[in-house]
Amino acid sequence: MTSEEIVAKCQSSLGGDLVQAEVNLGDAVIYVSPEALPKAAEWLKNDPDLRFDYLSQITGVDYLEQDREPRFEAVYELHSIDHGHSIRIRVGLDEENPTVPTVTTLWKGADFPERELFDMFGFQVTGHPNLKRLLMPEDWEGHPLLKDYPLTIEEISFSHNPDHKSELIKTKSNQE
Amino acid sequence: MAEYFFVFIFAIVALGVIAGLLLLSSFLGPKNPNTEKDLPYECGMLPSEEAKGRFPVRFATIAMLFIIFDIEVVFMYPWAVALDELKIFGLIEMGIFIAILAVAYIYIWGRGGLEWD
Amino acid sequence: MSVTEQGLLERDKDTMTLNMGPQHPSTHGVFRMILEMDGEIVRSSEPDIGFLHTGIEKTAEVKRYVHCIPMTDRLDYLSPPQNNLAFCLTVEKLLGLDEMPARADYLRVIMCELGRIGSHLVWLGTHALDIGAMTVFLYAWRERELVLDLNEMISGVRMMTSYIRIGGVAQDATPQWIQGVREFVDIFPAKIDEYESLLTNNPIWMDRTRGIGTLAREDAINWSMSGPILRASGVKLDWRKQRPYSRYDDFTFDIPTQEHGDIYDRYLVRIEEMRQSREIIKQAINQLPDGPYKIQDNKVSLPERDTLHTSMEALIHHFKLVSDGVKVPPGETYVPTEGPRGEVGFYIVSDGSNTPYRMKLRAPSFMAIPGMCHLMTDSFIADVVAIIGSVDIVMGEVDR
Amino acid sequence: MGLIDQAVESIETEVNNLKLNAKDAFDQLGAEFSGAIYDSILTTKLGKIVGWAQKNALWPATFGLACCAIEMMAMANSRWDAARFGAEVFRASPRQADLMIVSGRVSQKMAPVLKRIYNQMADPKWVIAMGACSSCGGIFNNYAIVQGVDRVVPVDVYVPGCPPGPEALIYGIIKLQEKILNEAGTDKARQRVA
Repeated sequence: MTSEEIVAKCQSSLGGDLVQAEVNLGDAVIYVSPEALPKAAEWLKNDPDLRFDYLSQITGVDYLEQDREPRFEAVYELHSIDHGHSIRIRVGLDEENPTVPTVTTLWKGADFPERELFDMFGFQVTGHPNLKRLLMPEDWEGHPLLKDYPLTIEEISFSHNPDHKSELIKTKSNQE
Repeated sequence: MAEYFFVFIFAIVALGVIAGLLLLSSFLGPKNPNTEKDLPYECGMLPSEEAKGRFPVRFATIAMLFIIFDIEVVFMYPWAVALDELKIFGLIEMGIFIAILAVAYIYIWGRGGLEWD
Repeated sequence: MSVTEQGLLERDKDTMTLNMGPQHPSTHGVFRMILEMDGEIVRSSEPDIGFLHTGIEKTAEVKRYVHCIPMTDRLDYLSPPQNNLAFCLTVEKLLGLDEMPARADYLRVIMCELGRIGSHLVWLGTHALDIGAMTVFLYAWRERELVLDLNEMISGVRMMTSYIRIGGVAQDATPQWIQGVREFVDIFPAKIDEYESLLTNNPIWMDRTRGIGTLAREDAINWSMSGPILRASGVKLDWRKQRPYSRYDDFTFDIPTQEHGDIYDRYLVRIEEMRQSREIIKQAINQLPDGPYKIQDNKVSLPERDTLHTSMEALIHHFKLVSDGVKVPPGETYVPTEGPRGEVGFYIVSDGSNTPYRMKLRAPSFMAIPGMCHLMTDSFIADVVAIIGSVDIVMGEVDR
Repeated sequence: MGLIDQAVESIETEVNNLKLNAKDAFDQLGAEFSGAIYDSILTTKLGKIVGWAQKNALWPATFGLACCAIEMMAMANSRWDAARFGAEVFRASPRQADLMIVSGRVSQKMAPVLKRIYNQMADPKWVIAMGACSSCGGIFNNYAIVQGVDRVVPVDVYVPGCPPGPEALIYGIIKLQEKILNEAGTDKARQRVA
């Protein structure tokens, strides 16, 4: 089925929970609220002529600098092996406590990406079998991929141009 | 008695070399133990439990089977060296020896001693 | 609590916790697994990753688009051209350029297929070495050196070529390189037959790989496996055929699949894939069209060096591109491509400036690890090593 | 009043220097008598022989982290052949290795593991920081990467490159061999083993 047909079918049968649906650069994209995600995902997987049985990836995005209303967003990319078409679900999460229900019951491959959402963005994934840090050490504070988390660049300590060197020596001396 | 003299010398020299190597290296070598170096090596992580633990019995049976067939091979060495004097008698003798052990081997195989679980 | 107290507490549990840790010869990188062992059988294995986390996705948010390309080289460091292509295709889709000059597409296909062969040779060498076949390790690296020489001849670097840029490729192909590729294409099938003669009908190899780590078709789909692992379980999904990109539909090649999905089938699929990649390179190098090797729109790709001395706007374009970089219209998209390990794709969100707002790599090895650990339950410890080798994980793209 | 403060201050610095010198002298003394027999017997000539033997059998510990590990494997293979320099046997366990080639980027989670592996290696041991990432953080200057492995372990030879070619790594090993031979028999070798 082409992207337009997928979007039309989703609007017709998921109308209530769908916040918005569009075809963006040729891909079918639907926006769903977090509460409606399990139902929508269940329907997308089991509907006979959609059959999205392959979870391609889950991504987290922090829209702090673009000051969109729901600051966070979890993006699910699904693909159907038999029909060969794909869909992207974008779930907007608000800023206070971003929580999203788990989809590991539908696709067992969602275990690691959801743990990475928790580790890198701090999203609470309700119902996840063992939700703890994946990439960062256990005792790490903060979630690195948030926009307000500093990149912690380290100042270079050697420099060949003279004026920069004097300033470096000044900062180094008052550091000790 | 004279011919055993050289075997005796050979044993002394062998033991001497082994003892020498062990003693010299432990005596001359630098030693500076520190707590981290004495920890058992677990691919770079802190060991999670004592090394002893309880081992399943399968390991013991496999070890016994190995020893039986290893000894069998050890007996073949002197036989193989002296085969030209022993001629046909040696061949029959070793044939019987192997046959006996083959019966044991087939029994063990049948009873599933070689499978792991 | 100290080690001894822990030991005493856990005395009554009959399993032994073995730590197959980050520094281990056969975990193919810094990958750690905590195995609950009952004698020789692994009851459960819990993976622990992140020992090579480089924060590339965070660093990419402050780099310009063209600066992200060397970053993508170091994600899946066994086939860097494939990552460059995935990144550039996504950016070009955002820019709205869907037609590359034919020569650029053909050069991209040749570099990606050479990268695939190089990556499969590393897999073959280390996988066979883990199971005990030492000679295959030396044979496979002998051919990999030929691939690295071709990389060095065209891009100046052995591994991290950064050869594929936004809007085309970095430099044009020289006649010596084309001759080198032709020679490689002629001698390679005989080499694959050499590997096959060493392994395919080798009884030890068959005992160690047949019927071990089998993954059924539904499990492979449910655990989000991709690439050779999926095709070995009977799913015919290859993004070069599913959604042809970079003129892959000009070439005739077929997708090897197997039925049982055990380690032996993954080995057969990858060996056949090397033959198909060599087939693609042969067709691509023979029909290599001449013409521009990158798009002529100077808003995206640098103008020719010699035009800088004559035309003024070429100089202006060159200066703007070098100092400011290409500006990508706002939007978000994802383009799946077929890497040696599976579906590789970048999900890029752009806010109209010249730096990506968010860049995420869809890494096939990252998605395969939970499935791999599921495969290991109730298998021997020796098979754990074979299963890791057959899934062919690369820690650079797992930990990003 | 200023004079008295100056005097007090100068006396303080004086005492401070004395303490520092005493500490250095004491350290020197400690190094002098460490490993007892090992030092008194080894004259410079015999030290040279020990150095010659050590340098021609540098067994690297497989510490492959990232992309440089692939080039390290290429170095051990038939075309670049590190066996010509005695560095071909890659020991998996640090107990049997005396050279650690840190090949790849060291992340914050990996640093304690690297330190533990280094401590578990038997003396005398050397470290080669292979590639830009292990020498100085390379192109990754962010929260996740240790900016240079010399913050975790003392490094003997830095090999530049990203990844350095196998011939660059072999040149690094040759440089390390020269360093071992120059240090052999001197008190530096003694301190390395102390």
